[in-house]
Amino acid sequence: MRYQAIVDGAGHELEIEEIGSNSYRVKLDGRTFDVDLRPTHGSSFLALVGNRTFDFSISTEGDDLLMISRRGVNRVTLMDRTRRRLAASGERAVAGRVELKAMMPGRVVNVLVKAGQEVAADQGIVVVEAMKMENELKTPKAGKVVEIKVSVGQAVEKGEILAVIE
Amino acid sequence: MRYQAIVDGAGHELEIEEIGSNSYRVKLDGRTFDVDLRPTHGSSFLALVGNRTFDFSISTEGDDLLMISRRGVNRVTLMDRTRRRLAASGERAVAGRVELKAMMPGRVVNVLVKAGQEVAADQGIVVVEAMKMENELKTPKAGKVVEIKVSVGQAVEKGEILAVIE
Amino acid sequence: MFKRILIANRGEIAVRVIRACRELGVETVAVYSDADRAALHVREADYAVAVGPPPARESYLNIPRIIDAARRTGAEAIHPGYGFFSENAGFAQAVVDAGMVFIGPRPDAIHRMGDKVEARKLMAAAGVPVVPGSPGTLETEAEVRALVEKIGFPVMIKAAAGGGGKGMRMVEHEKDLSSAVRSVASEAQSSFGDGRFYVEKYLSSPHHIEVQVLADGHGNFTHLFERECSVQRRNQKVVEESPSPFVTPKLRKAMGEVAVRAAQAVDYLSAGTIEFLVDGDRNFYFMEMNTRIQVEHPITELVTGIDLVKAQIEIAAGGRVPFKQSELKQNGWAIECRVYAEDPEHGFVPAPGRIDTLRLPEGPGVRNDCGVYEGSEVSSFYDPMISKLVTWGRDRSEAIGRMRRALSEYMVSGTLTTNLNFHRWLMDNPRWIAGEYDTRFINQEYHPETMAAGADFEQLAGLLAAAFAASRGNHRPPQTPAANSGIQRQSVWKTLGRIDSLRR
Amino acid sequence: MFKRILIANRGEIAVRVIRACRELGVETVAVYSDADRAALHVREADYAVAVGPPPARESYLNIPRIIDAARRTGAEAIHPGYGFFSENAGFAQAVVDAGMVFIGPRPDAIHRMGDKVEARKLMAAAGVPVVPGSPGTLETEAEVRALVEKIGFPVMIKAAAGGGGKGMRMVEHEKDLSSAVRSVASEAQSSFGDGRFYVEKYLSSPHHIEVQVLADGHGNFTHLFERECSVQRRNQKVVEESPSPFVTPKLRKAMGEVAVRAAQAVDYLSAGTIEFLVDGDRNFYFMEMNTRIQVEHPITELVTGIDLVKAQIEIAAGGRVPFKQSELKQNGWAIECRVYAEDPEHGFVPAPGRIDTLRLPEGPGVRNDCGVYEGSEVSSFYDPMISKLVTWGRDRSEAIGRMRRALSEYMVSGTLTTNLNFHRWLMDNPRWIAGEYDTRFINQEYHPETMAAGADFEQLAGLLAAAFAASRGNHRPPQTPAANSGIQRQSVWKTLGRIDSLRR
Repeated sequence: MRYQAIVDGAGHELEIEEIGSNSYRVKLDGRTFDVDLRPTHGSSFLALVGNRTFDFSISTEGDDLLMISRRGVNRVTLMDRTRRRLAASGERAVAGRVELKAMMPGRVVNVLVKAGQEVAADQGIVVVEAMKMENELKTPKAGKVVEIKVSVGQAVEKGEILAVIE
Repeated sequence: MRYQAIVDGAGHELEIEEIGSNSYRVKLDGRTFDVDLRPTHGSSFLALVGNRTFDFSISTEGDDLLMISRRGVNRVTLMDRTRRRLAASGERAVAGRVELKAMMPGRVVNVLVKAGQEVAADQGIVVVEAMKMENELKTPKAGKVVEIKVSVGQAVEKGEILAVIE
Repeated sequence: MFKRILIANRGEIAVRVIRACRELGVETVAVYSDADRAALHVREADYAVAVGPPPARESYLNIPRIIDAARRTGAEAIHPGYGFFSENAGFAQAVVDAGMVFIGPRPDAIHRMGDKVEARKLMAAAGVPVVPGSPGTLETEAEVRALVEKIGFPVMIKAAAGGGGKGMRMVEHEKDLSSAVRSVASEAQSSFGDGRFYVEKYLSSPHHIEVQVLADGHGNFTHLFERECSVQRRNQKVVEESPSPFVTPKLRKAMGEVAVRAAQAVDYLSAGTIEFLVDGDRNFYFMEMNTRIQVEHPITELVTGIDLVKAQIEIAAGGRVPFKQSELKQNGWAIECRVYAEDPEHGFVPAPGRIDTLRLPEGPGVRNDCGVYEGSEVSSFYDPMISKLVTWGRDRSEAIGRMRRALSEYMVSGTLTTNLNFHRWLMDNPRWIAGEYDTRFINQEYHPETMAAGADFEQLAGLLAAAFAASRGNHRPPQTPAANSGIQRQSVWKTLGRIDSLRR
Repeated sequence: MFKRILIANRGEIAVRVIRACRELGVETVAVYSDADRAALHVREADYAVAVGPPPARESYLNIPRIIDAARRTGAEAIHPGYGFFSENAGFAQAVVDAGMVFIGPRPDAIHRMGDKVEARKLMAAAGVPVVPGSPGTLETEAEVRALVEKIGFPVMIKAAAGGGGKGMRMVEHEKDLSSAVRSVASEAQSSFGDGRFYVEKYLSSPHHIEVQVLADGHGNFTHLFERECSVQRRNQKVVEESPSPFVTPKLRKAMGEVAVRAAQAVDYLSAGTIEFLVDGDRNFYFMEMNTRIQVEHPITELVTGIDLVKAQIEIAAGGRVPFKQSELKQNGWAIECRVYAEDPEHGFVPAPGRIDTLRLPEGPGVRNDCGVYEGSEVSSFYDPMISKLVTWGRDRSEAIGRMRRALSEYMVSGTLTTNLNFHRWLMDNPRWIAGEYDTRFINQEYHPETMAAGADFEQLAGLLAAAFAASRGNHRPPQTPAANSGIQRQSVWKTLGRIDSLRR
């Protein structure tokens, strides 16, 4: 099976073949490795590559896999060819457009601007309260407020778009 | 649902009714308790009975449930009426008969007696090795060896019958 | 000693207090909101009482319900933990009025130290040095501007009723003043129900160093040396150590004496902390007193051998401070990393969620005070702490080595994000290792956007194979890891189901 | 310092050594049998090499494979842990011959102390008191009978090549002599490949007390005080404490000096232990020297603050003992409970199996050195240890209180049986609490057949409801405990599966 793998933003050519019940042959950017893989506890895997051991816990965020190990967290996206094409054509169309997203689940306690208003870089747009802390979310660049997607008192999820500035 | 419950060898009359998604009404030897029950981690439950908390991990041994808590281990057998009758009539028929069982998984390294042989109380019957320790299993009472069920070199499971003495 | 104690808190501190009680042979009563029905502190307690819906103000901060829970379960005393009611004189008084013992200082001491502006005045009168700033509270942005013209930027704007790093903002530039005043006033009102605030000069390169005190009802006032709390983000502590690498023996002695004097000035009882700002020339100024047990108390416990929570309980029961000042020594070095569900790469914002896999460090010199378990939820209703990871070593270098090792064993996965990588970064930072840092440290040194995780080819091959297997659902946990042993793991639930079907 | 170390062991001690290495910045190589492919020590190491099938003799005790594994991974030194090769002079020599460093004593010291009969002679010559018994090895039951007629029952029959409580039997009555001689000779042959044995007088009410020594290659011979190891079942230690409540300051001084003399007599290097029998009148006799790190080393680490495994590694790299004898003090009290998969109610026989739920104690004063994880297997191929639970307190009473508390948090369920209930019983036993026990303690005091677990009506109602729900399979883990938060737990595997189906 051939994939395009994006690990922490860097693309890799990947070919994986299951060669046994716990073994995989991995061809990575032209180099080949045999990987012995065992599930251990919860969503964890122990991988042996040659004599090196790697212990991963896995979680997901959207379509990405987060590979959590003692060395840190690596973000992995696996895509087959179709998907890769889609991604390549669909992205970057929104350059120049800023989507202000909630960094955490919380509640909107204040909206400081109106749709249509011109804003300066670093100007406060929305105030979100979570864990008793109020966080004033600012726009990283100057522009015009296209849309305010939330209102005071509304609960927001992590990653939810609060406002769009162009 | 009515049950006969045996807890650590003592019998109890038990009636249990599910009164909500996490709630049970328990009638125990004529007294009634409402129990709020939540699964927590692995095979564990947190039970609230009135204001008291009980945290159980559960495992099985044969038909018994072992309820492991900070207060120790309780062995529970739940039986409906049919089952109870079976148990009551079936047991104690083997009084006077000794089944020598393996206390642990291991390997038989020696058989010290033969079928048909008369043995004295405390006489060694079979030697089982496990964890590098050799354990000489002795008969608790004098009698005649009816059957030797294992041979030297054989692997045995915990609880497996090694010999029968009558 | 008490027969039964109610803990008016949740999370790791509730578990910490339950542990102290159990070691003393005292029964414990947990309280829980609807979001915490199966939380760790409920599992660990002997009794548990529901006190209301998830928002704290309707449950953990509901005085009548907490008092009623204690009454119904026959609790003789209430431990408030930190946060929630721990510095609420009204609650302490309500406990006393209900005929129970409040495990902490007397209501009067909480009240006098709780108003930060009054506390400044009181300390100045007792001869304790205080930071230059507004003599009393301010009410308008104009008043703030007038004061700032006198003392100059940078300044700290602080809620008069605040504490614990909440309700405060540092302002360096005129342009940020409006938004800061607005935030503090609003946060002060919503968090503490008291919108008053005051302004202090923000010291140029300050250390945040605090002294633990312990006092009993028999006239013994003692201190347990200092904690260095200068590693802060969002004006809140995230890593602490004891001793402080910045404190000299002379400074330690002076700060200890002043801390005891401060405690005596309010006739203090139980455990408390005097927080100081210390400038680059080792001048120190009273900042505030925390009239409660603190998050970072374990590092003092590891260095002195004293169990502060057990001491609190014993003192509340009429006992004495369990040592003489002259007997106490700092033995070795301890470091605490607060493990939070937060995102260091995005301004350390809280990032709560569900914990799918939780692997905790163990072994020599490691103490982990955890408030969650695998499968549980770090709720967005409360403080997003996962645990306090503390290491001890014979010296600072061994304590750091152990922390580095413990962090390498610590794994959390799920829908939350943790700050474990921040702590790993810190333990390798040369300035931290050299002990040369002040409260500006994280702002100056931590630039996550320039840090790449880095993975060599073999690691990449391993992680991509794991990612591939996981995304195909090839390995569905739980499974036996000992596949070669020939024993197939069978779900206990499956077994149980089969037994039941035989029975029916 | 070494760049990379191979650990020729498994289980908790392999993990312990990996932790020490990681704290020193040294890379680690694990070896594993086919049964241990996903064992904890493999997960924790940086490198891992397969060394053979499950039986130890074909893997962990296979010298060429272990040496080859070290060569292939570029390891510069080998740590043997305890058991396996730790007291095998031939292995130590093979390591040296392969140009690597053996982390432990020189092969000659292992050899001289390994033959228990020769060691007795050597110690007697060095002026160290030894237990009365056979001057050399015996070969037949007749020889044993002849000696016993001289020194009288009870006697201990011990394998000359034995140690660690294995290959020995106490005989009190003439009728048990035959079976004991047969067992020891057979066990000695099969376990140590050396069927020789000897006989010692079994002291009437002995204490088993040992002294930790540490020596470097620079002429420093030190001791780290005593450990009390008298709580034994099947002649093997199960609970240890330091200090010993039986040892007076005078006895401590004398035993320490004799222990150092014994170490000097074999030009000892690294960590080792001199085991003594101490009779009711506080006369002490050399029993044997363990030329390795011991299972119970953590209690000495907690009381002295010295990391013995790191000291071993540093000494092997040419370093020095990291303290002066005069600097060392016993600080507080430490207790170790060995948590085994064994069945105390049936003669403490091993009862290995799969671990379904594992809940480990944490918090103040608790150290748990664990060799397994949830979902892993305690294999019948190896020692059935689960973990070593160690607590520290300012005094013995606090250490016991903490152990009681830690045991209450410790839960293991699965197809195995544990001795946790035995430890819980012990921590409530009046003789143990009073510190008045010797090696006969368990035989005299522990009668599991007369102990009922006991449960009141409310507990019964709770456990029967849980049993009912479990047997109906009503609750299948994993589920969200925070059911009220409105967030439904969804399997990560389900999510992953869905993502994958979108992709294809």
